[in-house]
Amino acid sequence: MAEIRGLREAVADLIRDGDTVAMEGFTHLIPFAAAHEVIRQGITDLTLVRMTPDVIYDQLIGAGLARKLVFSWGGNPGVGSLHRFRDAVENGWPRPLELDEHSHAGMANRYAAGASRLPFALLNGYRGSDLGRRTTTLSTIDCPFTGQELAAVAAVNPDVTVIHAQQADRDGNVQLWGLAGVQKEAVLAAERVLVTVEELVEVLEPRPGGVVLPGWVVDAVAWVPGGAHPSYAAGYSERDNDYYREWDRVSRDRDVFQQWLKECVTG
Amino acid sequence: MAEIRGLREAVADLIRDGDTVAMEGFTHLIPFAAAHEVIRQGITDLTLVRMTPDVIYDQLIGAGLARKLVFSWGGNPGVGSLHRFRDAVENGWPRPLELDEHSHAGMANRYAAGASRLPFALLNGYRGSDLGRRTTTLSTIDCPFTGQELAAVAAVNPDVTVIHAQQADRDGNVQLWGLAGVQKEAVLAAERVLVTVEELVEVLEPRPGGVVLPGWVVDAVAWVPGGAHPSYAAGYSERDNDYYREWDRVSRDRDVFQQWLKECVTG
Amino acid sequence: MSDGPGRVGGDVLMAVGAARALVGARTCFVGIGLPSTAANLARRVHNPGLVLIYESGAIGAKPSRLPLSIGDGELADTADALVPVTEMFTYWLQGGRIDVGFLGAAQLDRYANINTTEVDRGPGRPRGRLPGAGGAPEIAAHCGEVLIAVRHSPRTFVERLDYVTTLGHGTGPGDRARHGLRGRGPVSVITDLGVLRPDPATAELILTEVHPGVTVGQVREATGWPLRTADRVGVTPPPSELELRELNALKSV
Amino acid sequence: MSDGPGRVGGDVLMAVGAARALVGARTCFVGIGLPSTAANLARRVHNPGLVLIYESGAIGAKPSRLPLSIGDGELADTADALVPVTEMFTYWLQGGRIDVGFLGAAQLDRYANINTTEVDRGPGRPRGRLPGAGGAPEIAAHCGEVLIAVRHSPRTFVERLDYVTTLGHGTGPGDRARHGLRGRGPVSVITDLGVLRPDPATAELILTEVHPGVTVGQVREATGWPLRTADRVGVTPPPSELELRELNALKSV
Repeated sequence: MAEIRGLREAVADLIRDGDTVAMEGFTHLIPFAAAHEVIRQGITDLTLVRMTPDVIYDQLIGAGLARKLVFSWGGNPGVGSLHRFRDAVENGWPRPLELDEHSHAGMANRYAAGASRLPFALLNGYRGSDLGRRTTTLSTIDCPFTGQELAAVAAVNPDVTVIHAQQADRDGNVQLWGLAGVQKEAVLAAERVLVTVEELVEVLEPRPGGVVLPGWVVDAVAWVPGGAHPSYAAGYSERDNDYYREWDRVSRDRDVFQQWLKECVTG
Repeated sequence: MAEIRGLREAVADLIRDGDTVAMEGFTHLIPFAAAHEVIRQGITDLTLVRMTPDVIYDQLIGAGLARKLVFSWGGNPGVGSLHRFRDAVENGWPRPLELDEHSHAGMANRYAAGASRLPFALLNGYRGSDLGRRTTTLSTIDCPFTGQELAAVAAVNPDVTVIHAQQADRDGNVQLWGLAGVQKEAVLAAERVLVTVEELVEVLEPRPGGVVLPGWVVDAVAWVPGGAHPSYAAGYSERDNDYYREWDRVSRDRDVFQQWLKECVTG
Repeated sequence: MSDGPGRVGGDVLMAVGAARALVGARTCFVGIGLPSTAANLARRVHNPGLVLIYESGAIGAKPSRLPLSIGDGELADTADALVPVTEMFTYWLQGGRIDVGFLGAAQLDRYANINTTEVDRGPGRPRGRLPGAGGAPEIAAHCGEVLIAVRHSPRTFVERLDYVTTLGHGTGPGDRARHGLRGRGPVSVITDLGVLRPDPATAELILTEVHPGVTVGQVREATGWPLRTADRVGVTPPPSELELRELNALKSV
Repeated sequence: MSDGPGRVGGDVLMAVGAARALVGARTCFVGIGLPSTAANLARRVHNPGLVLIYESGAIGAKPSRLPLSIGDGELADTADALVPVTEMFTYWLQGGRIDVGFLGAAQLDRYANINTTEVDRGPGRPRGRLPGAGGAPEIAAHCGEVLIAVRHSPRTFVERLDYVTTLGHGTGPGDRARHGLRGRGPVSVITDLGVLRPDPATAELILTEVHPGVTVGQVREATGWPLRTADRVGVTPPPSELELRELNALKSV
């Protein structure tokens, strides 16, 4: 059953060195505040899982906390490169970054398999792509009925999934709405779950498009208004597109990045 | 793009002798009116697909229109047996009924595979059950990563899926809410789609729990208020439990059933 | 057993017994009929936090009256979350999220394997057709544990199933593990005469409790195999006032 | 090409050309950047019924301004339906529900195979890391047809890809069928200089149209393989007043 806890305490308790961590949210509801808390606590050697690493993982990678990245599209959406991600991959700075790289369809299916507690998922994908040459989590399988060859992708089961949602009630039941991404799958695939929320409410009113996660699949809820900034929480905030654009400048240079880290996160 | 049509015309146009037909709705939103129209038009040699055949397929089977039944639980919920189904299976009356029988989990996955245009779906199921001994649509497959043996079920792709929903707009966009069953999967797995609705509205207002099917995945929408009776449409009607109880008496005897057919459907 | 005045009916004893077995559960997968009665009774009397999950897609349903079908509107109206049926079976049931599953049976053998598909009615007669599997094979596979509620009769408690719809303990100890089944499987069979549980050593169902006024001999007579009993067969406490009152309230609303 | 006064910029020509290619489509899978611009322009000018589908889960989005990211709030607010990302890729994309997909490319070869993963930057330098696959491999596989929009340069239009992220026409005629790919694959490559289409006989991209004022020689120079041309290379009609006005309106809101 979810406990309502402070962010610092919840992160310290649920996320450990060496964990496989998924912080999900497809552009919308990205749990930046929790990631910054991970940076402040210096939780390291993480395997980071996310369809779109986005600025949130660029920050964790730049901070030297990531050993491996499991992903499908590593850019700054609408802006360009993720420079910390590139620097780690191309130059091993501040440390080498192992990659397990898939397509979006493959990653979405990997989470779904994880949530379903199946060891793998099937999809019609990856045909003719070099993606399969470097990963051990992609294989093929023949349909026992038609003989058709399909792609098989290994399940993803994070040690911890962290998401940001709009609301939780006092029992830790969570509701998010708007673009729902793969959050439900990432939560249900994980061993432990932390949810940061914009608001604690007495009663969750069902919403159109609302995704409800019962408190008994969540370990901790932390009240962190604005915890998705610079991404957004529909109904609470707008996406800070300027931050995303400015990140291109901040992240391009190692020194500027480190200064940002000190000033805006660890300082 | 969905056309708004009369029920008689839509059924005549979309459902043909020999078709594989899914009429879905998990207790809620069962498209009885469309099934009765099928009986009136005498469309026959059907392969009927439904997780829970329910009274709706008991009626079609009793009317002699079904060649085969693909299903996972064939009872009258909360009441007892489906007598027309039993009579067809046990005694071949009014004609023999071929069975392709699965578990609920298997059937749900078969629809999902159909909607995903995959030839089969994986699940962890059927272990130790005799179900696999009589069907050609269940097999096993080994995980290429862990070696674990899993069940493989063949996709279901109906020629026609018929569902009942609460609302459609003039463009044939459909919204249903409440218990959503496997309707979305059954619709997206099918070649042709007919939706009967309680109400035609100018604008579909998004609802909590609402499932929206865009008009471009639907062939025809027919305005049939009460078209789910004796099942129900949340927000429009209550389940007619007395009808389900009374069906036990009506369906138990061949003559009483045939009289019912004449009086209530074909007459 | 009759339901005459002053006597407690078999279905009541089964419902009350099953409800008591839910004291420690967080989540329960509920079918219609007796399981729904028992689970709702448990929520009212023993375990107010019990989360009722109906395969129709309602998670955390809190019906005020007993639904006739698993798809009744009140289940949806009172649920914490509604999910599509595909998701219910993949993420929630197969995902191992459910502590206790409830099953009925047309036939049951000594290893708590279940037939709900068809029965042999003797030479010259077609096999009797039953509803079939429904959610049972995967409920028995994936729930943390399974309760079976069924009326006691030699036609139901049989030496050999006519069809294995759902695996309980298979052929005995270790067979669930050999099949790769995660949950503990059937942990008790609650009948109108008493309670049977698998012997930890052999996985065979043995009589551990009788209901008040029932003798071990009566249960043996109603069982189609040579029923073994626990060293000490207990007696279930009779339904309390509260249990009976709440059960009536559920049914009469 | 410069964007100086009186001249039409390359991105505008690409957006306008891509929008025109959507005249007959019912549904379009939209990525951010130029594809989103083109698809929204098409909806405003050529094809008001065009259904825009964003991989973030928005079906039938009708943004009034161009979103910076595929997850912008306005996409959700204006959509006919929102679906989870898993469902988007399984039921909708893999389900074959989408007529036209849009792709960009860091490198493209003569068979319209695409690299968006990494580029060789020469000896002594690590390979340059790009964003990766995203939705592209399955967009190219499952959409009815694929449009590619990319600026023309010999670094982009290469003899040989450094990495095959996404299969276009593979090694030539019949290769998509051999891979079991359902859709027609790339049907046109719209650049700032003109339009290339696969030769029906060889599946090799050939120049079929140039933009006004562009010569075939200029296109050849900007292409890293010996570019073949159609028997008659047409000239694309210049952007109309309406196209330019609506494009500006989309960008300036």
